[in-house]
Amino acid sequence: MQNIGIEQISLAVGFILLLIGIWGMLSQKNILKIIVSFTIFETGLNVILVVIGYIRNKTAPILDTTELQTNTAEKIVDPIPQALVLTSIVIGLGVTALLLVYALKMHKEKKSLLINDYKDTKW
Amino acid sequence: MVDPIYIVAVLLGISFSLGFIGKKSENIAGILSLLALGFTTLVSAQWFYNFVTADIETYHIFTTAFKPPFSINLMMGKEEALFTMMINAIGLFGGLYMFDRLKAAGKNSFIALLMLIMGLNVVVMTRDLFNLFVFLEISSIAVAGLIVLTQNTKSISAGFKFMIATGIISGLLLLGIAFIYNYAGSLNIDHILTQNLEAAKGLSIAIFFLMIAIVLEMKPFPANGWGLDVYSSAESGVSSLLSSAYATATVFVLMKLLPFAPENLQFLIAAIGIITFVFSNLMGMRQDNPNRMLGYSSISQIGLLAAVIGISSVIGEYTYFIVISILISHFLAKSGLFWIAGIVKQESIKNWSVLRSNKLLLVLFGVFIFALTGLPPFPGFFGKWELVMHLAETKNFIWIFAVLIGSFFEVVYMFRWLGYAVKNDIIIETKLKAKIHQIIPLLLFAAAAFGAGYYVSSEHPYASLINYLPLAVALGFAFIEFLPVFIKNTLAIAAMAAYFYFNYESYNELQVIFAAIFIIGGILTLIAGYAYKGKRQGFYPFALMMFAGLIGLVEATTTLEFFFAWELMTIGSYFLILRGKKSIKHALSYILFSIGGAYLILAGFGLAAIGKPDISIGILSNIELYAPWIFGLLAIGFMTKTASIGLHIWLPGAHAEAEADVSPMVSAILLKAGVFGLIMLFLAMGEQFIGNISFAYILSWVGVITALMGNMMAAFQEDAKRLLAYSSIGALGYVLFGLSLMSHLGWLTAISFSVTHFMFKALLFLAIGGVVWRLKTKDMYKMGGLIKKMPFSFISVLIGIIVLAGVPPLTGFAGKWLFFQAVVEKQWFLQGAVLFFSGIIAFLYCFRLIHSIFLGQPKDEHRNVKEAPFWILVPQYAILMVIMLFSMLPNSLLKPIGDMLMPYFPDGAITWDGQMATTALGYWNGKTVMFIVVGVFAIVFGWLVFMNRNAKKVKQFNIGYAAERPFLPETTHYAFNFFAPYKKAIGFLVAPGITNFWHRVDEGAHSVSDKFTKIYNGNAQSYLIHIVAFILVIYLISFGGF
Amino acid sequence: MIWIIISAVLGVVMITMSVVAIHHKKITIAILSAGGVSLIASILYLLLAAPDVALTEAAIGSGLTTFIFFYVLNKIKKHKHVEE
Amino acid sequence: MDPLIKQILFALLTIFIVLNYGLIVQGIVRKIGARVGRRYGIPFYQPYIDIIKNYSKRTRISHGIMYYIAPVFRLTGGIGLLLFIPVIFGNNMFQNFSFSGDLLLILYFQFFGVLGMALGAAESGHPNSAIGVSRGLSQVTAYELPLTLGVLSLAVQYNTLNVSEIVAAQQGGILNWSFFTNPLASIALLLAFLAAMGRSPFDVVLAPQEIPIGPPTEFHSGFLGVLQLNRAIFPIAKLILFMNLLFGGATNWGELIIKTFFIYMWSVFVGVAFPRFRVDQSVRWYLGVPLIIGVAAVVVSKFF
Amino acid sequence: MLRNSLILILILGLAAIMLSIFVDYTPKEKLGPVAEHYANNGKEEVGAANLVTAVVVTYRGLDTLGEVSILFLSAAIIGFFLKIRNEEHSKNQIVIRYSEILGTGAKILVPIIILLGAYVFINGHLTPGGGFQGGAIIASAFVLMLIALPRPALNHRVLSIIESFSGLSYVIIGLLGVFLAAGFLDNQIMSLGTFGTILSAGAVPVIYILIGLKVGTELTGIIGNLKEIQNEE
Repeated sequence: MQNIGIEQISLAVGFILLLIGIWGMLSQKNILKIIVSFTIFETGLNVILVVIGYIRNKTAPILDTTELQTNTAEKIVDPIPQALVLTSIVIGLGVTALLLVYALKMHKEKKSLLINDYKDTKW
Repeated sequence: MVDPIYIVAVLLGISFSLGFIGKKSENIAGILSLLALGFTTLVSAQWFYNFVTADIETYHIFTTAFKPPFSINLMMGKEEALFTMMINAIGLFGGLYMFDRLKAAGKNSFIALLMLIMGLNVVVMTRDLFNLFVFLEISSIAVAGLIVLTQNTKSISAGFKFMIATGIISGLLLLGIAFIYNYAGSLNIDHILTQNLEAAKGLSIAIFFLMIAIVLEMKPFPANGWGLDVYSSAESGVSSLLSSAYATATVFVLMKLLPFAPENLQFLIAAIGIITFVFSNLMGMRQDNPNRMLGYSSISQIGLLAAVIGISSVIGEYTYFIVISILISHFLAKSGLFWIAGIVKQESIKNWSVLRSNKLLLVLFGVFIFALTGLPPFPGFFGKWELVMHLAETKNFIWIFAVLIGSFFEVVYMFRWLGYAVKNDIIIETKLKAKIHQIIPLLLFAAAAFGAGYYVSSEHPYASLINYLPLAVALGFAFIEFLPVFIKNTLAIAAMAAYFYFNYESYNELQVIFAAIFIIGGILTLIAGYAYKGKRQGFYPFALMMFAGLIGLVEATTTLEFFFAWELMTIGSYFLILRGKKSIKHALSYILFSIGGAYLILAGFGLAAIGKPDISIGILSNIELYAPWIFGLLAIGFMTKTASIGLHIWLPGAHAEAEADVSPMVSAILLKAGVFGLIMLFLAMGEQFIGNISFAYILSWVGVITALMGNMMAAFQEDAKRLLAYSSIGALGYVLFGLSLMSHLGWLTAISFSVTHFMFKALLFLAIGGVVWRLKTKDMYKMGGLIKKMPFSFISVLIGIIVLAGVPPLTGFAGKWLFFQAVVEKQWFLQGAVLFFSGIIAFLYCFRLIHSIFLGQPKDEHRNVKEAPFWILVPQYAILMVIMLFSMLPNSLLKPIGDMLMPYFPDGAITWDGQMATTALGYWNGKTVMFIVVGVFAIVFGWLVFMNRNAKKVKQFNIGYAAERPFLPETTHYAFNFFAPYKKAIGFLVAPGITNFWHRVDEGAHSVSDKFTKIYNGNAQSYLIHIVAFILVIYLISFGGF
Repeated sequence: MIWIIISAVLGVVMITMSVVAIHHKKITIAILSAGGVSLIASILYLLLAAPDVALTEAAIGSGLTTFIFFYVLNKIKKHKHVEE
Repeated sequence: MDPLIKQILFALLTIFIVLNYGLIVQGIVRKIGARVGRRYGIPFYQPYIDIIKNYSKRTRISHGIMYYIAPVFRLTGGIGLLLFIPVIFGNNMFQNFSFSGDLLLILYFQFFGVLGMALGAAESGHPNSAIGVSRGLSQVTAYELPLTLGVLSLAVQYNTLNVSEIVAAQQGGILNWSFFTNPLASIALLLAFLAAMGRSPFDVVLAPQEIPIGPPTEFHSGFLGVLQLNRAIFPIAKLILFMNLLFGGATNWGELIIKTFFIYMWSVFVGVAFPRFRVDQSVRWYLGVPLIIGVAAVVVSKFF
Repeated sequence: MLRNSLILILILGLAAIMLSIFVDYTPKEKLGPVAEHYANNGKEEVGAANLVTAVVVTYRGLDTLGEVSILFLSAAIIGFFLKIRNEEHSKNQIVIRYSEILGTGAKILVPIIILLGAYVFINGHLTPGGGFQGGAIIASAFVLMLIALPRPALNHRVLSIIESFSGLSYVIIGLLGVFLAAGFLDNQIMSLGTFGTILSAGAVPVIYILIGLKVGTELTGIIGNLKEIQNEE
């Protein structure tokens, strides 16, 4: 138990969210639900990314106090994954928005949100 | 040189500035975008040029003030320069091609295009993992946007499938990158690779996710339904971007990231690639929609590249060469084909006959198909060659098989498509018009395909030896297509004559003999071409290409040259055959058998080169490993061209449906290419054994059965040209048998018979071609009594069949006589008897040919036919004179051949005493036989004339007909099913078992193809399941458990 | 220790909400739950010493994304409405 | 005397002897046939009468050039064949022109006349001619197979294709004949010989009853005369060939006449005893038993 | 049902893989080599108090440029995706009732929220937040406007000019780095200033302002496009 910390829990949560997201994408028939699942998948990913940067008992990488400005490397968590997550979130927004517009357009075409109705191209 | 960062900056800057432009100014937006792409293309082209010519050092682009790994850096090396050049070029020309479509969609669509190209540029150049992820994401979003350039249910749902699939894939990619960072503490590729990381399970899984995501981006079978749907439903221009630009970048990424993967994962990737290659091509066979078919083809090509990259550790330094040459072919050809598909706009390839209304597009289409299928002189040819050579060198034989079978499937559907375009009889009454901005990219890419072929071959140590002159002449004829036949024909004859004149002295005897058959024979048949009126477009370039290939075979000093020439000949002849009536099916089976055979030859050459320092033809005579295999592969390969039994089904249709002067070309001349190959093979490798049985012995039976079956089938044909075609099969069986005797006499027979066969078959095909020319029918029972209308043709046919049947005193008997001397000497009596039997059967069809056409009662509708065209008769009589010469003086033909054979087979030669030929067993004097026969004939004839001096000629109809007058010529001319009793007796022997066999193979392949395509059920979720299942399966294979 | 418990609770809530998001029949509830997952994730980020990420997730992940969802949903419903 | 001219004169002599012998044998055989059928039959010199009658006919019509020269082909084939076969063993002059080719030349030269005849018949424009040709060619292919196998077997046995040498090897006693030394080949050859002679049961080609005499239907007068000359020479040439191959040849004309007559009788007896085959039947028959015997002959002579 | 069990098996398989990663994961004790460099030298090299910002804008500036491009691209695609067919549909307007109170509230709130957003991105190099967060906040102000006001005066032209301007400026600043400083996107084209003040970290605040403007206008554009198509039917 000594080693269990917030990072393991968060990592587990991240993985579980990831899996739930994939589960939803694979099993839900409603296109909007699939997109919802996709956002959950993304959230899970982001959580995992942040966890990777986390180091126990260290502060955020913002050097707003002079105390932090010396020997910084021993006092802060890793800023790089955070930067990556930032990017990832924004990308997620772009993709989600586009997916939603796709859903909208698909609904316009067939008046259906069921993914099974969109099998015009196959084989 | 311009810093490559400007590629990124300019593309981004321009796309950002498009917002300044008002709504109505799409033209300006478009032109700006194209200018930007033009600039970037120039930049990367400049780098590439400098890398090639000046051998400069790799250039590193650092962002910000810090060196990697602390900041993102890009790299511009030779590979990067080439890949970005390709990507920028497709961006530029694809944009130009789609200009009006993009314009109609608004300026934002230009943004998507620019972003796509920008993203891919960075993907190629970057050395940072996360940066790679971001720009890959940009590119895939841009593709998702471009997909809906045409908005319909199909494209929108396909775009959705694409987005959701790439969403999961890039999520997993990010997961992999995240954990790689976790273990390595860095995102810089080079930095990570230089660290000695501890082997941790988590790290290997992370690397697995990284690699598998890249592999998934390449759309591996079966997790690629989403990609296929995009290909089949997006705008053609967009599909071309996806196939050429996007896929090119992913190939590069795989190359870049490969060092991450452990050895077993690399092989796994290669296995995935090759499976994708085979299965996508297999499934491509059942496609009817051109775009979807191209999609399958794209996926397969990328799979092949993935395979090559995956086994790069095995192939070694040549990986780059192979990848580049295959990729460039794919890149240029696939873009071109997609673009053409976008102009044609037909949902079914059967309707592509509409392409005929635009000759330029048709030509371009052909060029791209050839480039795609890896035929010379395009770069893919050299790539495939090198690939097979290296796979053989490293003894990966299953891989060779997979590569070749996959390529073969591709050939099947590509050439079916080409056939439909050139010949299908569905008439669509629209004139295809391509806009100038669509034509320019097509023209440039087609030209680039040739240029790339030249470039790639110049990079190759052996390919640079290839003599391109004949090919260049042939292609040159494509530019003078507007001239009338007369001029072009004269030029062609002059070119060939000049080539022979200037080169024949450098040939050895064997080469001279075959060069003479090929070139002098070619000139003779070309003379008949004067009979054609107009321009005869599309004939001369291909005819000359075929002859270029044939002469290339004779001149080849390396196996590569030989194979190059072989393929060239195949292409040329394919088009000649395709020119015929109803040729579509036959041309397809011809090209399939030819290419199948060519692949066997390729594999054989590959095996032969194992452990050899070079690839000269001479290595065949010095084989230690796999000799029987090599022999078998090459022999079967050559036998597809000689149409030996089992591999013959392409021939009758192909030869019969061809034009009057093409039939003799393909039948009398082209088949000899296979003979030449076999001779070369036998000379180099001698006798080979499987177990205790000699290959030669097996081939002797193949030859004998071919002769028997060919002749027997000929006897039952109603179609005159088909009859001759089957007869050619039979004749080549004789040649094969003669060669397999492996003795002086056997070879003398085979080679002299090759010459004789050329003469009589050219004679007969020309004569019958002339008849068909006038009568417009090939069915013999519809002819009859033409001797009075076409006496000159009749004489040709008469002499032709006497030679064919081998009746003394004409030169055909020389062949028969030699055969049996050789058979008795070798003591292969059973074969000899069957051969004799089949020789007798030749009488059946010979008689039928002359009887049904020229003798008997003339038909009413042929009252007014004229003699065959003068120019078709000219070569016939030239040949006739040679036949008479050889008949009188057989040693003028046989002696040189015998002398030529002395070094190889010193024993058992013929001794000549004047015209008296003597062997250990028998003797024959052609001259005295001739004199005796002519003498007796003259006396008897004189006697008859004397007795019947007052004979009176009557009308044909005036016959004693059981006291009745015959009613109609039709009922009086006994010609249909002429050998009915014979058929009743032994017709069962010629039941179309082999044809049925191949039909079943064909159907089988297609139904398997059909089964597999069913996994692509169109449901986005099923595709996701495929992806996840794919990942799991590969994971389990790679890790052997969880 | 307290942080462990808090994070565990947050995690459980997130997982529950995400299951709800996927399995609830009403799409609005699903969207809201997904937004909720995002929102709680941003709290988790704070715990993980990532205020920047937390801010971003809150503003973009739970805010704007949810909003766009509703916009589209609204639009789709209107389609249906027009249909009927 | 110039040896060539001498040779030609002897060749003419050979032809003359064979022609007369052939005509007489023809007459005799027909007489025998009639007697077996309990008819009176023709006089043995009837063939001479026929030929003279044909040449003296007044009406002579031609159907075209091939028609005109077909009999020439036919007779050239017959005479040529005769000239290429060594007739009397040991006599240089009656070797005729056999120096110009071996057994293979002889086998193939048979077809010269056949082909020419077929062409002429075809040009006559009579359907019966064409039918006859169709049947004839079909049957030829069938019996050639055992024939070839037999010949090959002999070639193995004597290791030569030179007819004279084959005959030479059979000298010195009746048991040296191939007929006894190589019985299988002999049977194959003799069976093939039946059809080669064109007699019943293999006479459907001419089929005298149904289709007026097959290929030569339209030939008459002088044309038919030439054909009849050939009909006298050609069978005898074949007989001589078989005699040479199987029965030790002949050292003088008397021996030749006796031997060939008996060989001829073989086909006559079979012909009288068996009814006619249809073409498909005869083809199948030849591809049955005779073929097997032929194969056996080759195998035996090759391996034993 | 078969399908669902298949999916379950797949998910369990994936879960097993994830579990392997999870088991292998050991919490970090110290920073990795690159991060350590940033921590120790970030202050001197970039001059931004917020190290995340330093990484986002400078060290990994190219990523951020890509990120901006993604949003831009999405907005552009949504733009032409939604508009292409608009002309085909009849423009039957559906009148939506708007609340008067909400409208008034919004009118007051919007400027404040915009100010907040501006604050967030201007101080991006000092405090948590930055261009993206600020941009998102600005966008939410416009969202509020869109919901609350019947005919919001959203001028697409102005939006797109701002967007283009900020994007182009970003690229130009990046290129200035090539000319004036050490490389593309180098922030030292301007002096690093005093650490911890607004005018520090060289070009970082400028870039973040541009990003903020750009993200804000892009997100607004996306929503505006969605809104427009709504209005037209």
